[in-house]
Amino acid sequence: MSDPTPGRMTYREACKQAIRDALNRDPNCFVMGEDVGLYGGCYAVTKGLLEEFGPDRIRDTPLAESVIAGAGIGAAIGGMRPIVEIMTCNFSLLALDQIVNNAATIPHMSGGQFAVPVVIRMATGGGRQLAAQHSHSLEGWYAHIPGIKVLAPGTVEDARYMLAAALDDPNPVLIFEHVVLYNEEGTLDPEVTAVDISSAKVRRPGSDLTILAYGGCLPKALEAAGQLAEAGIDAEVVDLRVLRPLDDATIFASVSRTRRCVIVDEGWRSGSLSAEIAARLADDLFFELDAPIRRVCTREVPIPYPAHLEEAALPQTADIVEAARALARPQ
Amino acid sequence: MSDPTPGRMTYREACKQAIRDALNRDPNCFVMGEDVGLYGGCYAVTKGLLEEFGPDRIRDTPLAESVIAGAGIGAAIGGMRPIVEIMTCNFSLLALDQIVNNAATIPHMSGGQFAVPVVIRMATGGGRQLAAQHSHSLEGWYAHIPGIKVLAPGTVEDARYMLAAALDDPNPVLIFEHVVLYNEEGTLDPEVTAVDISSAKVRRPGSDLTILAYGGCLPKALEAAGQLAEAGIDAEVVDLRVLRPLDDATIFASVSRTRRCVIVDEGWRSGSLSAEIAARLADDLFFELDAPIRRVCTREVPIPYPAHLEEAALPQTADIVEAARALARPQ
Amino acid sequence: MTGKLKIDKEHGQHLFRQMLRIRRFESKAAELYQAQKIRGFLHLYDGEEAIAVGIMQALDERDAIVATYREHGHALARGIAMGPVMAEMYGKLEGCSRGRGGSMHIFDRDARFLGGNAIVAGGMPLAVGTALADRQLRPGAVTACFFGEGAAGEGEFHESMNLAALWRLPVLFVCENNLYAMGVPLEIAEADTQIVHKAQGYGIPGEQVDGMNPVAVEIAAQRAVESIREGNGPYFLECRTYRFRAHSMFDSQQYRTKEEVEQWKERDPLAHMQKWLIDARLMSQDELSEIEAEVDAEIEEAVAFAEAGTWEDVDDLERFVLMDEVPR
Amino acid sequence: MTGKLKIDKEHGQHLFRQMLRIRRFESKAAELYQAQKIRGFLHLYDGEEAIAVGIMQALDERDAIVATYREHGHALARGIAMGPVMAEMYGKLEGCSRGRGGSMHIFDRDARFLGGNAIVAGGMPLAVGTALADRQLRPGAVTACFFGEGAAGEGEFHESMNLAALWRLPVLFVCENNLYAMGVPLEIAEADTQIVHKAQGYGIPGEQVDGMNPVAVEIAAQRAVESIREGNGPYFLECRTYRFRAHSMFDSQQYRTKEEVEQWKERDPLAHMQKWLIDARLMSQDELSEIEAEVDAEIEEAVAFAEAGTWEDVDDLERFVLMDEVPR
Ligand SMILES: Cc1ncc(C[n+]2csc(CCOP(=O)(O)OP(=O)(O)O)c2C)c(N)n1
Ligand SMILES: Cc1ncc(C[n+]2csc(CCOP(=O)(O)OP(=O)(O)O)c2C)c(N)n1
Ligand SMILES: [Mg+2]
Ligand SMILES: [Mg+2]
Repeated sequence: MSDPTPGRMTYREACKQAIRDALNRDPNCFVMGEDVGLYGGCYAVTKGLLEEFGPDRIRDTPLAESVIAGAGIGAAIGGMRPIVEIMTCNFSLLALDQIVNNAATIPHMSGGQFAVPVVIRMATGGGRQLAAQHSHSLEGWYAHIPGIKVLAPGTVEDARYMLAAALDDPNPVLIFEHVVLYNEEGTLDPEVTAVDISSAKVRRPGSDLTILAYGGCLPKALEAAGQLAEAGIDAEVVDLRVLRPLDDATIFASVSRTRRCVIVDEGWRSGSLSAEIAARLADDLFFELDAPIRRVCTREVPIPYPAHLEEAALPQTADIVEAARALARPQ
Repeated sequence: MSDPTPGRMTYREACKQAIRDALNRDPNCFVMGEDVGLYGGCYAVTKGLLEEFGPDRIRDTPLAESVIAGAGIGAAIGGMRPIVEIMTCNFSLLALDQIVNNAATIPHMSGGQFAVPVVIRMATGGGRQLAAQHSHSLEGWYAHIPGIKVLAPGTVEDARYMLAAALDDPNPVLIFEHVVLYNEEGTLDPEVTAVDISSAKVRRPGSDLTILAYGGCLPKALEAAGQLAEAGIDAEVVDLRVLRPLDDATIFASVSRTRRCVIVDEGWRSGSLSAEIAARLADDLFFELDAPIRRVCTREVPIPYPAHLEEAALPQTADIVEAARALARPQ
Repeated sequence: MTGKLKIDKEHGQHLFRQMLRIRRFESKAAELYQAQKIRGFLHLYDGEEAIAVGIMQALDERDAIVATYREHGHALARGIAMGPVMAEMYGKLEGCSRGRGGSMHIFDRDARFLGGNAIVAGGMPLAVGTALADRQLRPGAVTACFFGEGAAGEGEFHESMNLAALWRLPVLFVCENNLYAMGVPLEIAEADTQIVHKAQGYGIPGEQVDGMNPVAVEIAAQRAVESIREGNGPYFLECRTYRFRAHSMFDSQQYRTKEEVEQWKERDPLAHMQKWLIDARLMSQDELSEIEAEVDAEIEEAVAFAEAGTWEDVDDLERFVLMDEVPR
Repeated sequence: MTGKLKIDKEHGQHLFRQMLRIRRFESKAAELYQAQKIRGFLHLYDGEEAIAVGIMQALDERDAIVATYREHGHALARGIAMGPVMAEMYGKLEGCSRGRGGSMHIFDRDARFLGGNAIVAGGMPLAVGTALADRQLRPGAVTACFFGEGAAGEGEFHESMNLAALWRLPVLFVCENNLYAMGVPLEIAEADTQIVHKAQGYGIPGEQVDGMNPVAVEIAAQRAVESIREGNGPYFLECRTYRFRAHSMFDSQQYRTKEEVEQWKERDPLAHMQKWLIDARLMSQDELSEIEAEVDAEIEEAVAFAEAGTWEDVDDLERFVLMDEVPR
């Protein structure tokens, strides 16, 4: 935040401002998670907030993902608005029972008597050479579960404003922040003070094909679109933003216009969210597609540590460009 | 097993015989899990085996899914061939860290130094009015994870012989047994004494369209094919059997012949395995399909208790018939 | 049956009536299960009634309850009307969870009854959370969290106890130690079979209580709740008990002997309470008959209510998967 | 530095050399991290060397080791050659895990070194499993399972301890209690900060050991391993220690004071051992210089080995996702 441009900040700073705002706005809102306090957050998102808000609002927990998530869910049922931080989605596997069997079921199973307005933030994704147990992209996997909403802010603006919308939502909302985005910078539009958490968004209009992407792959998709433009291919980039429920309307509108589509997804290819989108498109736009849908996903391996192998495993800009070119100019 | 027909038995009995065989064949094979011993297994699969093999081979555990799975994984690394029973896949959420972060990663991450030849069996599926926390179908979800194999025996034959193949496999293999199948009867072909765990299988040949199904939905698919036959539609039913890795060859061969496909999947529709298959078909058979692929999946709700609502939530024979008819005779 | 609590006629009869309501309600439920009016899993509480009834005496309106799949007794003792509980087990719209949860998932917002949870130990983290909310929003309120001794095996048990202890949260942990988790006897499931020791390992005050005696349970619960309301953090009660029936309706009970069951039945809390009240002249035979008749009538009415109930419209299947607002 | 163990010149110098190897190896690693030769997360063991070195003295070939992401010290003390460990941190094919695991995932089949596990407490269930296998296949073998005190918060810790205790499995649990889990001081993470109590809650014999003293650790480990090999089931050592450096390379250490770090540095196991050996005339200045020179040479060679290493072919990316056979 030493940058002089007004509204210019990192994704990390945007996340922090969002949390600060939420805490100032609602006395029943608090943060809990591993190392959110004294350490300042594993990715420094909550740095300084303990000093600012004290230990009742910024709660350092033991290492115990299940009770962290579960207590957040219980506190939400009890009337609070917890912002739970699960340090990274890799550890969220330990909290899954609480999320799937409690957060996602209680409103429906109780016949609508109880809402679970909890927000669970987690870091996600690879690209930092953290190897197989620390590089999962599980947001698409969570998007399979009815009863929760799944968000993937891919821009500084979304990092800044999605949290407020998530806290206003009466449902459990999971927010996945991609680890490679924290240092990305962007400039906030002073006109915008809120975002919705229901729609996908066209980040770059185009007419030749649609690239669907989200989170950590969004910058890669935009970069790919830039390279494609140089090659005379006008790609539209749609930021999915909300992974559950998917905004079919925006997605379909774009693809039915361009009639060609590349989906970029950092999940492992088989059973990734990209498959769901491809299946929907192939179904609803069966007679409108001019070419098969292409998916650029993570290779089906535990992510390896060395840079060259990790790079080969994860979706890269070049892969997107290649997939798009193959589509746009069929052999 | 009081049935006089030779080779005629229930799916449950087939599971048990498979386990008995495995224990007799290999002294390093043992069973561990909740209530597998004194109680005889939550679904009575292991009934009598404690008496037969003793408590070192049939190990009752505390309620502690994570260490049950993890100890099985460790024992496999140590040279044993454990058959781990996680009572139902609903509880496997508590064991997910061990499965995803250890079983699935260690062979690759160690550079091939260690294999994890563990077999994890679990009951899956709905249809018994057990409500939202006890009716999950998570096999398709697990099929997203590289490093494991996922099986779904849908016939008595597969229940009888898949286990041996799984134990012979050097990789972690998850076997999902559908709760509604345990009482189903079938007759074993005396000629067959083994099955593979790599291929899908045509259970009913047909020419007008392909119905892909597995596990608890296989009988429904076959029933639907019967009803369709009466209406003059000749449906081929392909049993997926192996959910990871998928047998594309068999699936594609069938669909490229019939040019129409219905996929039946008890997972929630969004992000289900059916989406992956639909995406692959739409991609590889883009120019061969005569109609959009239809998916018959579970509605996106926590499964409710009352029979009429549960029935409405889960895929039913009538839904398959309807989807197939709409495909086979396009308006 | 003695204790520091003075049991007058009214209170004695109240405890007895509550236990009787549960016993007979469940006996009816078992019958209805055979008749296939109730489906799915059905876990009965016979023999354990003194615990739910005893604990509830110490709680009041502001308090919350988190229970397991074996929770009909808790729901009735908490004061949820029998009709909606029975209708829930039928799966009728008039059930307390619109019929969607069934036997294992009784919820009641007005009673702060936060479910029936069918995952062993799965309610414990939740209870820690409601207690955290209550400390800020409802000072003095307690969350009573019930679970079986089988839950002690699960990691979630420990994580919950530790957090509750660390943050001194107002949770009353009630372990219903009936010696078996399905067919697993405690000795083969826990290295240390004194569950209360685990609480003490987190510095949580704990007691072992005779779970076959509602008065003993009530006394302990009053002490525990008082301590919690004073801000001393969680409290743990291990109530030693026994279930007279099978784990659920699918259980051939190979894992225990008939003799053991019979021995425990001699300690039947209901029979003892009845005898004690009559011997102590706190209840006459006529009063007993009257209570029995009233309970039977209540059950009959509940069954009629459930029978007369309606099925939720299939078109509403997806309602409440996502909520439109937080109910207040 | 005393104990029941008789420390002769050779053994004393051995312990010293092992600790020095780790200290200097890691100091080199930190340098290489700055130079971006090593990437990802890097967790150093400075200050804690006495534990890995002390424990390994009690183990032999048949035993297995399960460690955490902070495991370079364990790998070296176990006897894995420095070259492959360094090459692993470079991500080179010649690394002990083909370079795929990096710093957090050192595996070595010959040494029965079952990883570097980057999930807190995630190795514990695994260790219970290898111990179960060993009891049948390698009687007398022990699995030594290392973890930080932070692991005690996780449910998996408890599930593992309970099962190991119940089944009397040959596991040596070694808690490296360095008082912090990342930035979380033990007091705010555990209701009872004596981690050893948790073991005792499962009836597992446990001791608190001075983790800054390799001889004390070795003595305790010998006692523990003897007990385990005799078939008495698991044993728990809580080694009190401190890490001199940051948690990983991204850590501004706001959570502790410089004074605290300095105080602990006065107890540096390496400096103390050196002084003691020299004072007791078990090591001369010349011998010290020689050891230092040898260690430096070993490190230099390891770095050269890593530098000369090759990158795994990208075409092999998917190799071993599924195995073709169980390696023997
Ligand atoms: C996590 C989990 N594992 C297993 C089960 C299956 N199950 C249901 S009840 C039960 C026994 C629980 O025993 P206990 O906690 O002692 O309670 P009790 O039934 O005796 O009241 C088991 C194993 C479950 N519901 N949840
Ligand atoms: C399940 C899980 N939660 C969180 C983390 C992130 N994390 C990595 S190391 C660490 C601290 C662990 O502390 P401790 O167990 O005391 O070991 P130490 O690092 O002090 O050696 C944390 C929280 C993780 N790796 N795994
Ligand atoms: Mg019990
Ligand atoms: Mg530590």
